[in-house]
Amino acid sequence: MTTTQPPLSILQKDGKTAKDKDPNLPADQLKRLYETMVAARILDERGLALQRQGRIGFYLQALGQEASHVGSASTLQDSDWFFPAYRQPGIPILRGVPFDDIVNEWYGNDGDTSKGRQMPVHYSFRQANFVSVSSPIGTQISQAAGAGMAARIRGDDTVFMSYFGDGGTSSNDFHAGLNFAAVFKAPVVFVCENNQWAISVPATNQTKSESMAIKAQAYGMPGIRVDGNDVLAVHRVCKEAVERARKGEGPTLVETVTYRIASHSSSDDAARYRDADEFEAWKQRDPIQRFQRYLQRKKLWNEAYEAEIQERYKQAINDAIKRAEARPRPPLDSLFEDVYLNLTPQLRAQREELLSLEGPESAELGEFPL
Amino acid sequence: MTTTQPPLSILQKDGKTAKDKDPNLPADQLKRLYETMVAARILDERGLALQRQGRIGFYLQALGQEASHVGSASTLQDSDWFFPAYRQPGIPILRGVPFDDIVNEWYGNDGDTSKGRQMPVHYSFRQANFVSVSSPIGTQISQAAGAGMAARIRGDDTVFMSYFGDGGTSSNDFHAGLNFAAVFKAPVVFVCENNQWAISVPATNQTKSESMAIKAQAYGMPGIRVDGNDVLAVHRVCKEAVERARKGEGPTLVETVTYRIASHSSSDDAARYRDADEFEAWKQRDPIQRFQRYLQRKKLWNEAYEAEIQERYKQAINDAIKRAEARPRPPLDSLFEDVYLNLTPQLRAQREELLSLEGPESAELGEFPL
Amino acid sequence: MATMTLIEAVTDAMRTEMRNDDRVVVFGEDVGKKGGVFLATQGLQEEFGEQRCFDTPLSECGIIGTAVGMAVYGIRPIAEIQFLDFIYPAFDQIVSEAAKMRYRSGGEYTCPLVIRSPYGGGIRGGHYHSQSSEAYFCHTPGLKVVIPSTPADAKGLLISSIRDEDPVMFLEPKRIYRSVKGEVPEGEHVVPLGKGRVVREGSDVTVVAYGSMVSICEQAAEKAAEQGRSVEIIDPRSLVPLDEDLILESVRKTGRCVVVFEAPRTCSFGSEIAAIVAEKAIEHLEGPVVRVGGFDTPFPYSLEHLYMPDVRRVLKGIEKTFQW
Amino acid sequence: MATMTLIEAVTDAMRTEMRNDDRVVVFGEDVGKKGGVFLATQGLQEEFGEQRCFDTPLSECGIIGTAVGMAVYGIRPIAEIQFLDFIYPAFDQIVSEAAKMRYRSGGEYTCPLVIRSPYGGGIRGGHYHSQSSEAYFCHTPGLKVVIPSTPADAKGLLISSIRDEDPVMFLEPKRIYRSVKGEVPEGEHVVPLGKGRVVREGSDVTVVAYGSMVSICEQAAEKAAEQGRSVEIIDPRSLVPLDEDLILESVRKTGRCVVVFEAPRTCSFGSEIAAIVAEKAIEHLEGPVVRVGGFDTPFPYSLEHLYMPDVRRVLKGIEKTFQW
Ligand SMILES: Cc1ncc(C[n+]2csc(CCOP(=O)(O)OP(=O)(O)O)c2C)c(N)n1
Ligand SMILES: Cc1ncc(C[n+]2csc(CCOP(=O)(O)OP(=O)(O)O)c2C)c(N)n1
Ligand SMILES: [Mg+2]
Ligand SMILES: [Mg+2]
Repeated sequence: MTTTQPPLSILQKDGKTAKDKDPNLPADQLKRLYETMVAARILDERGLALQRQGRIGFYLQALGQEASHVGSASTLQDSDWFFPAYRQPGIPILRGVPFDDIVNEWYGNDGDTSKGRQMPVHYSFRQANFVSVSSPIGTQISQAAGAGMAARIRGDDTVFMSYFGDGGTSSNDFHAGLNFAAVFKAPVVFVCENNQWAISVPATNQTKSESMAIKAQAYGMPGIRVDGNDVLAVHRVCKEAVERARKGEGPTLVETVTYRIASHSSSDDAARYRDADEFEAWKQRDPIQRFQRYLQRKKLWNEAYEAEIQERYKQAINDAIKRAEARPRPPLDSLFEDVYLNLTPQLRAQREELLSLEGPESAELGEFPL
Repeated sequence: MTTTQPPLSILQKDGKTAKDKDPNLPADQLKRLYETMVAARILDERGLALQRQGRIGFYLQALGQEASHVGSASTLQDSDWFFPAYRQPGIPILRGVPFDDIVNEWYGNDGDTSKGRQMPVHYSFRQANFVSVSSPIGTQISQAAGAGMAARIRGDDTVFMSYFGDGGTSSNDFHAGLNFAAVFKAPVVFVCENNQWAISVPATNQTKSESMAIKAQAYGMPGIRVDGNDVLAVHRVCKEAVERARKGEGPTLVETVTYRIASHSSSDDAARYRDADEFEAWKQRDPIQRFQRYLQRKKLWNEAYEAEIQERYKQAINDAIKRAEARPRPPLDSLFEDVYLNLTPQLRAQREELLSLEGPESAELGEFPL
Repeated sequence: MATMTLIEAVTDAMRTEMRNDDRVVVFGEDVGKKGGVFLATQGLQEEFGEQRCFDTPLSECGIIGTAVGMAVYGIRPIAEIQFLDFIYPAFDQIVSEAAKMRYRSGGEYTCPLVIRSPYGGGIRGGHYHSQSSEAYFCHTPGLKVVIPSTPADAKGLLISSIRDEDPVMFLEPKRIYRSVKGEVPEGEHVVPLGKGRVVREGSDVTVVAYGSMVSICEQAAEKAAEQGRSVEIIDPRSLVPLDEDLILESVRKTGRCVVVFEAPRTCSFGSEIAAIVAEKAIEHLEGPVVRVGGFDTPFPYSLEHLYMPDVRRVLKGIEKTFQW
Repeated sequence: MATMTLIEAVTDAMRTEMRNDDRVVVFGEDVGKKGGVFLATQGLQEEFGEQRCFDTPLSECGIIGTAVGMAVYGIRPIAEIQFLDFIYPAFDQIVSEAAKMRYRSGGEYTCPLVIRSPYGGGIRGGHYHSQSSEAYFCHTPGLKVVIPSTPADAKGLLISSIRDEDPVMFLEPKRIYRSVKGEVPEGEHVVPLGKGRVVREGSDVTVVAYGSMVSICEQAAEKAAEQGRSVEIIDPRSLVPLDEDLILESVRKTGRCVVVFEAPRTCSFGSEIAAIVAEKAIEHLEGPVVRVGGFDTPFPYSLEHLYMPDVRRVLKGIEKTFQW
């Protein structure tokens, strides 16, 4: 267990790899990782821009954390499941979720897979085994443990990956989830994306433990620290953890050490509470640039390729946005669907009450401040 | 930190001490420890007997765990505070709480300091800084952290000791309480009495961590394992932890490794789920007998002394029981007191409603099954 | 048909469904070898093995958090919470997750699970082993809330709850776990959720009661009959969804309504019944709608028998509806 | 007097009491340097230092658990919960500990603390940043529940809450944090808990409303006046303890009652008002008691404006009370 040692790195700043550490992944896999990270960043740029233009209500970026979630998620099979948080936009992209589905969610329109029930970036993609994101921090952690227990009971060899931040380690569900997973040997990889901040609270005030990974010892499971801006290192560590899980050897806690380059969300201004030097230092460690230099050395990257993928994703996302904007809100009576499988008599009556109202609907309401 | 090493012991089976480890406490202090442990055991015997005779509704013993709580609690000053669980009967005795106060609580009579509001052994002794015991497991842990934070804010040098079991380490409040205590350097000693069982669940199924003490690493605080049936070892470890806390060096987690000799409570029958061998082995390590042999070597114990203290405590407890049985229930309108400092209009009306009822009160209700 | 206690009927329902559907698993604190502190799960681990009936660490948060994950993944968890008083560490998972999973995901993910828990007073359990907090769950859209008052209903409603596609709070009146006995059909026996039961017909006043209060109200109705009052008793059986029509029909017939429950009064299920009646049947009322409940205090120990509604208090409540 | 927004009045109250009483401390997630996500604690850390206004780890359980310990020990914690939707990890500490400390210890230990939290919809916060769960707390004996609707009340009620000897849930209608402005007395300003406010006098129908619903009801009352209906609006301000007399007096006068609130309907505070009226003023009623609330669904995002009661729905509710 490398819980308190410096996190494992493979990629150096110049794109070389630490001695003997190059995993030599196949070219198409390397390009898939790269393109997914690039696409995630473009998506994030467009998302924030739309929010700034007042076209969507809220946005939350994963800027600087692309290697952390793309590197880890890419170690799963399609039949494996995610219990994600809200800062892993690369996962649906990796799983081939159409940009329309992603963007429709931002607009909460009638094409939204979750029917306009949640704020932007709280996705649900059943086809991708990407379980509905919820706002309360940490709740997905014990759920992942439970899903893992269920798979064991059924004899399935599904592996589950759950994401949360440094702040999430303080949640009730972190404690319960890791404990249950260890006691019941659930096939789960817990990925703690330690981006150093929980809104305005630095990780050093979140806990006095030597690392997040060391917390694994409280549950008797392996805990591993890895450079979260190094997609190859993340990939390697998670691959091993996934294999262990699939072999029935139980859960692992992986801490990806990274940094939240963006403000917490479109409602936040990190400049109010964050040191510019720290921020600048981390900007130098950009995970996409680092990986790009590696690919360039491998002759898998050049400027033309970059231009091509930039154009491809921008086009695809912009087209999706155009289509999303043209769609209406979900229909009025969808308000009463999905509370239960079937409408109760009470809900039926309440629906009638709403449908029978005359006169104009109230105007749009306020702004979201967080 | 001795988190996973064998727990620290001082007292050997024969009453000798491990080389150079005898703390050579003053004779009166040794006797006070011993007498408190003996008194606690007598109290527990009487408590269970009364329950079996149907004279009180419920009881819960600390049999075999006397060294753990008496050894630890005795390291505090009178101005220090306890956030206890329900298995530390020696603490009120140590603090000089009259047996009447203890026994009145069992009866929930009009002499009960908590006015008959709680089941037996859920004491509240303000004079002893012994905070009201609640049933929900673990809640006292984060409260102790908060009280410690408050003392720091006020500049008081109070130290706080919080008790909980092996089961309690799985609670939300364990996680939150230890984390907050470490982050805010609260002067708290967390005593985990690992008696190997949480009702019918063995500690080995409670968590897969190597020990309870190692969980301290998740919070960046010292975690220490100690032989919980060795009053001198417990005393020494806790004394150091208390000193650290008082000096402003923050909290400690102490794991006292002990055994629940009794069934969980008067409603439980441990024979249904517990191995007789394990139980017999632990009976051999009785903390009172071990300490007795030590005292005997020191010429501080003989049979006459034993007879005297046995008699003294039995008498005192029996007298208290006699007095408690003669007391009536708390008055009817006490039902509405202490919800708030003052009665609300609603409560005043509800009290009137109850007082105005005619006819006989309903008969006594059922039995408590747990 | 066999004669069973209410708790035996609960066990029987779980056994039946575990035989029927191998996705059904049962877990919680002490439910395995010990068979639960009330012995509701006795024999299940023996019959179905440790994979399908198992003990958990002491964490309600973990019990329900993992149950939600299991349900989302596709098995059918029955989670036992040892006493309803101890459910609060799991409250977030219940109200924020289980209750909202279907809605927030637009129906993509669902959460069919059953949370079984003994609730209510009358066993000298004091402050923390006696509470009736059904109202918290009734106030949470997305949850169903079911409370049986007879062994046959316990079995039939629990089987329906296990088969339900949504999360169900199945609250068991522990006071009558063993004191109420009755005939229970063997094997398959289903009582649908959302259908109330007329416990006793009457014409002067409607009493709505559930759980352990039903038999108290039956006793009160006997006494009231002696005084010439004809009492109709309705047990809604599932509080959510509620058989409003059954209650309203009865109140329209009798013109009077009393609700009897153990919980504190403010924002209780008793308040809900009163509100429904005041909104939908007020023109038929010939007296005030009366709530006979616990008081707005925490649950006591020594004075439990005064806290809980008894025959005396039910009778007084009934009388009140005749004094306009 | 200064003109302030509601949130400025909240800050002002804390500042005033922190100056007054050095036992008062403020903490929660992001309340320090950032000044809170809504900026309610802005300036407090600067003025009072990191000992008295500080950030916590991300654990509501820890925030309230430590607050209970602080209050028991003798200081006066004000704990901010970032959104009321996120309070549930702390639910156990609130309902099992804070609410019951005085009672269960026979008055030996008390728990005077304030839990401040923004609640309610209207800011496009969707599912998890909009809920109104006051009923859970109203149903919990031992807690007081306070909701202001004007800046002056926000200050005066918050100061009373901080000085109160019992735990107070102080719920702030975030939708009107900045949209409502008003005169607020400087320095010491106390509005007692348990006293409602007549927002507008009227003779035909009583509307009970609190928080952000008050101004909606005022708009509706204007419209109703145009149609010849004279509406009396009552803001209870503290839901527990409740100024029942003020409401009952009004209903006895008008003979009609509507309650307006944002929460789901079942077992809501609206149900409670209806139940009180149905129990104590039924002989004065000339129409049904009508609840205009949220629906019994989780809170939506895109259709928020339909979920929340608006002028249209309040007017319709008022009309209903005239149709017997
Ligand atoms: C239970 C809960 N409390 C508070 C919040 C408000 N909140 C949203 S994000 C956040 C910080 C999360 O930090 P971290 O876990 O490190 O994740 P990151 O945002 O850095 O990815 C907070 C406090 C919440 N969503 N849920
Ligand atoms: C939150 C909560 N869940 C369940 C219970 C029921 N219960 C009472 S004691 C106990 C076991 C406690 O075990 P442990 O913490 O090891 O303490 P011990 O009894 O061994 O001293 C349980 C499950 C409870 N009191 N509180
Ligand atoms: Mg973070
Ligand atoms: Mg134990």
